[in-house]
Amino acid sequence: MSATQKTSRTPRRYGMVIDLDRCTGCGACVIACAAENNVAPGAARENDRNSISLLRVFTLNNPTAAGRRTAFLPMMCMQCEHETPCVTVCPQQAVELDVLSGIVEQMPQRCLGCRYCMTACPYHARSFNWGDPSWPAGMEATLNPAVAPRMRGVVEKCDFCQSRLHAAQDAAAVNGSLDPGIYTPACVEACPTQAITFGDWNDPEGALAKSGETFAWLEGLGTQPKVRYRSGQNWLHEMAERGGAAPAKEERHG
Amino acid sequence: MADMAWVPTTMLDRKFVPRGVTRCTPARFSLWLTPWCLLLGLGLWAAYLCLRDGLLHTNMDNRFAFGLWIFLDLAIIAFGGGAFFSGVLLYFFKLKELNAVIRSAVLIGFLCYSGAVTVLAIDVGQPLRAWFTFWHPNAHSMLTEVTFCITLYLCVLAVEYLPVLLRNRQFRKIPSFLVFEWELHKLIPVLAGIGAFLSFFHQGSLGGLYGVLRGRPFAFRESFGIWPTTFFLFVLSAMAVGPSFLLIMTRVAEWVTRKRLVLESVYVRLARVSGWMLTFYVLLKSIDTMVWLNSTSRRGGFLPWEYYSWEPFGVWILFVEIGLFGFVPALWLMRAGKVNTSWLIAPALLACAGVALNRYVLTVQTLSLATLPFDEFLSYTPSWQEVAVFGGVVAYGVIVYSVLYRYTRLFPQEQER
Amino acid sequence: MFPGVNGFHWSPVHIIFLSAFGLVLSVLLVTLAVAFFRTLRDVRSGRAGAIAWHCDFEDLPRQERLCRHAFEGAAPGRLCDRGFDCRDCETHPKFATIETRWPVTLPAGLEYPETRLYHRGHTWVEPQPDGTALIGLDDLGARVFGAPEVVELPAPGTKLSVNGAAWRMMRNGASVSVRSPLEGEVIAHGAPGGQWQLRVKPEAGERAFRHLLSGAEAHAWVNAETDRLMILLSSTPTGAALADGGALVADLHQALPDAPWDEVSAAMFLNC
Amino acid sequence: MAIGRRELLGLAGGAAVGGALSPVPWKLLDDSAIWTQNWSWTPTPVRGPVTEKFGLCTLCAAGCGVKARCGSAGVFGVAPAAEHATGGGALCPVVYGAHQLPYHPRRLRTAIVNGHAVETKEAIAEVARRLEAAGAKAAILDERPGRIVSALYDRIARAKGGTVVTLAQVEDRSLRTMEDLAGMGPGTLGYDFEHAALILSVGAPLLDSWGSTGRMSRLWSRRVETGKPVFVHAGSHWSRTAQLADRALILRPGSEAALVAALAGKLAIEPAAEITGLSPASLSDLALRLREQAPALVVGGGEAASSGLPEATERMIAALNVAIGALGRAGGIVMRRPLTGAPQPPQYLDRVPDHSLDLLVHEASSAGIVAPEALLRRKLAAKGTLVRLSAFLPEAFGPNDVLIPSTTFLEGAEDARGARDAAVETWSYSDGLSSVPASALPPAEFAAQLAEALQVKVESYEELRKARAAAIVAAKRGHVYRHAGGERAEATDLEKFEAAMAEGAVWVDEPVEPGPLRAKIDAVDWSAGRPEQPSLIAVASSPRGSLSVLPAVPLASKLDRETRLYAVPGEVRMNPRTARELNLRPGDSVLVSTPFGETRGRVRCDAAAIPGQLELGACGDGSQLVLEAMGAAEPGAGPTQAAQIRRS
Repeated sequence: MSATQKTSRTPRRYGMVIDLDRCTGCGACVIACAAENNVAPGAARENDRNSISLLRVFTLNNPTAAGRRTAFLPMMCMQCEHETPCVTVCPQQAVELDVLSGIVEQMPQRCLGCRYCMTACPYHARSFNWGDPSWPAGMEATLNPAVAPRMRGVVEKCDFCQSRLHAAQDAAAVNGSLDPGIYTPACVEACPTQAITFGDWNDPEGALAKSGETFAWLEGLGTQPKVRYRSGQNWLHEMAERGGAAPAKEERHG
Repeated sequence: MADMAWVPTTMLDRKFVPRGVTRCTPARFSLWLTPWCLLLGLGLWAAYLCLRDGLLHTNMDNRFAFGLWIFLDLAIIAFGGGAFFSGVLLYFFKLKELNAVIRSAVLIGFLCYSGAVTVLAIDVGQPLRAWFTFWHPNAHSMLTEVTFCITLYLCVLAVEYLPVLLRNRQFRKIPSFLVFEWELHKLIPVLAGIGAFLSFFHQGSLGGLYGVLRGRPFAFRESFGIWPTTFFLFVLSAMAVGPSFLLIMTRVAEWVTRKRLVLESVYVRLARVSGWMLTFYVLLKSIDTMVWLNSTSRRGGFLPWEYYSWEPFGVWILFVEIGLFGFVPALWLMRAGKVNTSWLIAPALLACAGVALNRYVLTVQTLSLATLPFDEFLSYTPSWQEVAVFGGVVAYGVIVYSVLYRYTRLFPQEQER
Repeated sequence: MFPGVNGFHWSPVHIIFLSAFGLVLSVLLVTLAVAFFRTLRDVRSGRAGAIAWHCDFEDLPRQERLCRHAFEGAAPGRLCDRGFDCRDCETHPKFATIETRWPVTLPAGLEYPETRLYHRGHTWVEPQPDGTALIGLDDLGARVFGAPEVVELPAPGTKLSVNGAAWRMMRNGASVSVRSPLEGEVIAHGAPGGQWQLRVKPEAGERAFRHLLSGAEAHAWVNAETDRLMILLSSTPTGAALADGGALVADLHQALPDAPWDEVSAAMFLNC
Repeated sequence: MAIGRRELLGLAGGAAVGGALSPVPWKLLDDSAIWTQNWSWTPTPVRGPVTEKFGLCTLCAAGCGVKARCGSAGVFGVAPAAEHATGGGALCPVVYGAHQLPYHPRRLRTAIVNGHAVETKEAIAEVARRLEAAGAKAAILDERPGRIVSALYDRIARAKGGTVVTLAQVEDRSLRTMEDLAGMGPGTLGYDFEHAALILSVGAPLLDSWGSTGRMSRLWSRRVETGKPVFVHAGSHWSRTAQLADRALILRPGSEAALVAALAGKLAIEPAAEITGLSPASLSDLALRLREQAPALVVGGGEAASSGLPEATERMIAALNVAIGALGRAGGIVMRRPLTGAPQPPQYLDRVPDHSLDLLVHEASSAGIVAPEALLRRKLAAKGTLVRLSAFLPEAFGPNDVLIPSTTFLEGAEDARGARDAAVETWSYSDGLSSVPASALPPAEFAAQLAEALQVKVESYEELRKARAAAIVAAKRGHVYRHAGGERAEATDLEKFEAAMAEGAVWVDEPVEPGPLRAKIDAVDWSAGRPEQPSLIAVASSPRGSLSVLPAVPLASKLDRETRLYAVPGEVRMNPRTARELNLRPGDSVLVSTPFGETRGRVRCDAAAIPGQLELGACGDGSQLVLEAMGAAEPGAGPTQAAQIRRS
């Protein structure tokens, strides 16, 4: 790609606003994400800590008695903008922040599996392929042809369905444009209650700009995540403002 | 038949044993090595499993991405720091007593570093791509700095140890070997110099590894220039604990071999150096802790004492690290020469424990603590494969050290008791 | 990092970083290269022997590095730090003036004629009127090694240096390199099995023989050496046979075939 | 020039330096990165052109439209059909991984009779023989009545004197009771949630595993935007609906009847509060709101993984709806017209006398509905035959069973008549997007072959489908919605109708103008017993669409084991405090027993669980025992069961 082409493409800062009041925690995004990105079905040994989850939904419990008891929090890579923790630590440039899309790109073919980026990520949004991915016999036929399955020993994470971005770029290129515009990641498409809004933070007229008051988790760390949240529930705002976990007394020994 | 088999071995063995020292019989030596060889075999098997199937043999997971291996790597590299620091003291500060332990120090350094690198090669998911770091270096990453420094320093240590090997009775029969050794030895200060440079940067960048973790407020520290405070604290603590570790290892070697390997004055010197450095380190560490608790952490939105509200990581761990394993051994070691020398191993052990605890806290506690407010505290128990691989590396160290002790003069002052 | 590598871009940080490590790597390589070329130079210029002795001397056990003045009592326990080369030693003349503190008798049966000068490697030197010197094994040395099966003498014309290798002897698997007592040129070989082994034209100068032992001093040294031999032999299972205080047999090697002769001879002839 | 060693060395050195300055070695080294990526055991997807096709989800009766992404190797992804009239761009979580079901390791590839693999033809002949022999003691269990193939089953059963039965689904139970009270036929009433202001669910998981996902999701989204309708949930445990509802009332297990009676004014507030464990204030407040916040309606029916509320409670709920005026009102329970040309809905299997059947044909093709094994077995006489048309090997099968391999998700022709709860009927069909495996029989093919073997003369599937289409067009009712563009057309021309339907359109009936309906509620017995208070209750949870006799969608592990959104099959989830009280530690093997059965699992502590409750995963393998323990086979056993737990 030549320099002139680079400058002529509008830099975008793709991001999301997730409405926590709309999320019912059904998990459609989780499965759609796994299917889109060729994540293998969980082997017998896999649990919430050693499986590949590019997108997870956490169950949040309201610590105050008033109001709704539970909220569900979908979390993927937050695509941090500022001093992106994982980008700076990767010893071999396998993680990079794409200036044209604002997406933190993960290059599994260059990753040596040191997992430093995983310890650096405050959102635990990264997964490591602890073993070889495997599908039941014949199920390889259901693999998404646009996404290469990762091998064991490399780290992976959400990249806003980059294959879909590339498809959008290709489609735009057919029309003589360099601007892929807004495309739809798998989780956004799958959400039955449209809790996830995907857009471009650079676009003042876009859906994100109109999303009203939003907040992010761990804002105090100053990483400027591009995935932000919205909720009318106060306890969620309070929880998000509180950094680190102050355990309830009874849970400390868990 | 048994005798027939033993005689040539015995004769071959004697041909390599340096003159002027006594060594146990080959049979006894084999007996000593046997358990270590078994442990090494177990470690190799576990390593093979990890390389064959991937790291699913470990109990590490996405949240506990670093485990036993990284913690022990950090600890043994800190202990191996004695090699570079002794070199600096000997060749630049002219502390001649250290001539008595410098060969042992260099060997221990080499074993610590090569062991750590071996474990790292198993610890990464794609060892075949380990060289990518040299190929696509991200100069901003502390790990790149660590990789470059450790690799180079391992070469330096190997070259530094080469003279000792070349002086073996059999090698020295080739005259040019001895001459090469002599010429190389004259240049040792250069090697000690670049060794110190590399060691400084990688001990530091190992500390920086955690200090730069903006996303882990428990580990994140203020920066001076491009390096966080942990960079400097790691360097200092390695300097402080290196001589202590050397002291312990020499005492252990004396105990195992039942010989007097160095003069008492060497112990006193090592202890004093360790004591002074430890005092300096612990003072700075205390200041750093105060700044972190009261400023850095708060700015990130984290109330510091919450870190210590999870069992078993209470505030006691902070006091143990800085007080019991910090100030106590520091003061004790500084008084070396005035206190019984044979007890100096106790404060040296405390000092080593303190630095190991520091590495443990930064690795394990950092990962255990949740960053997200709703997240849970984690625990992790290493799998047998992890323990075995590490045991294998320890066995490798013991075996190589024993063999080289037997066949080269590790301690010039070695005497029978 | 280089052309053809995807996605790599240079930045000042990279240049500084890689330069720093490139520099360190080159220092390491240059150091190795320097040592290598110096070695070549030393070997070619014939300094290899002297350097090898220097290294060997450093590695001699403590009890073998005693100063000559320690044997006669002038400086008990003093260690030599010049490789047994007293020619340029500043303290040697001072100690040489001190009276011997205790009388010395040579162990029974050993012959150390006053006409010869002795080297710490168990050779003697007998200066000849024609300005040459004869070199042979001293009595203790001859008794320890006995009759060698093979003797490899240097060709006439070979330059010897003090403490360098003079000749090699082999017997029954044990092999020693005899240290040269003198610096000079080999002129002739002695008869096989004869008294002397080499005739050497020593370098000129009054200090040419200063490092060699003579008279009572030599006797004191031989006493200590005999003791050392006893200790070396007694540390082996066969050692008890010697500790009878009697005269040494002419061929210890033959008398005690099971003793570790390789080690014992190496120790006696200052081999490492 | 003489070539010596020096020259050769020089040449080698020069070549090394020159080579290093060229890009070749660097490029080779860089490419080796790609070689380490391509390990033979990491599968490579087949590349090729990608097309999008519209298909029909058959995991439940709702028949949501799905957009399948097809590559050269087959369907590789499922997306919602954004404009679908019933799906409405919303699908259940497991649908997104359902395209992997055809490759499930438990896929049934051969017919099995009495434990032996046989040719499909032989199996059909055997079924025909036994069906003939059973006569009136034969039944066909049609899980999704109203399909075209349902008509075929009806013909076959009728010809041989047998019956067609169906399962009492969660959405169905309350409506059937209401229809009974109103003296209307089955399938003639539906819920009009879209116009309701307040919805009270009595144990019904409205926001999870209930109704059609599209409809409930849209309703939920609208509630977030406009605040309407208000969801009030009354139930005995913290279901996901209770967690999300505007207001959740946690009742003592089994006290639903008392709550309903109190709300209807048939039981004084004080005793009701005492029985239910609620505060009198909240009870009277709710009673008031039900009447003032009109239009309001009450939904019963219970959890999908349970057998629902007792019949008497359902009658009370129906009567309460009548009392608050919800029957026949917009925003209440409204009339709907049965689908043109569809046979009458069959009777419930649970009303068939126990051990009365010699043969039961269970049509379990691609369906995702709860059919508790124990219920099927109980209806069979000793040595009775259970015939299963299924795409998968069941967890267990008896010695007399006949298994016939069938189609699964997106395979073969299917049609759907819409969700039971809908206020209007819908109809859509698809010819299937994936090829049917050689050994598998689509339901229509199975029915045709069975009819042939029995020498019963029936029309073909295509003829019946055409006939129904013709009937719809002739009735001049409703509209046809196309998925692709979302446009809507009148259903007036048969040819256009069929063309649109073939491309994945859906026909939607027009709503009936609400009008007053009458129901006899005098006979309703309002006596509410005082339930015992168990110290420990068990509940079952499962993501919508996964609760079935089928094995779980492979990627469902992401929902239970890997994100913990649902209880993990084989695990007993409980609050850490409960675990401490029971003296249990995480990972302990335990045996949970209820009045209906027992199931094994391992303890998992989760602060999100409610103290005193044991959550059992009821999805995928091992779910049958959980369903049995939860009394899913016992009508009216209730959504929670008193439980006991001990280490095993």
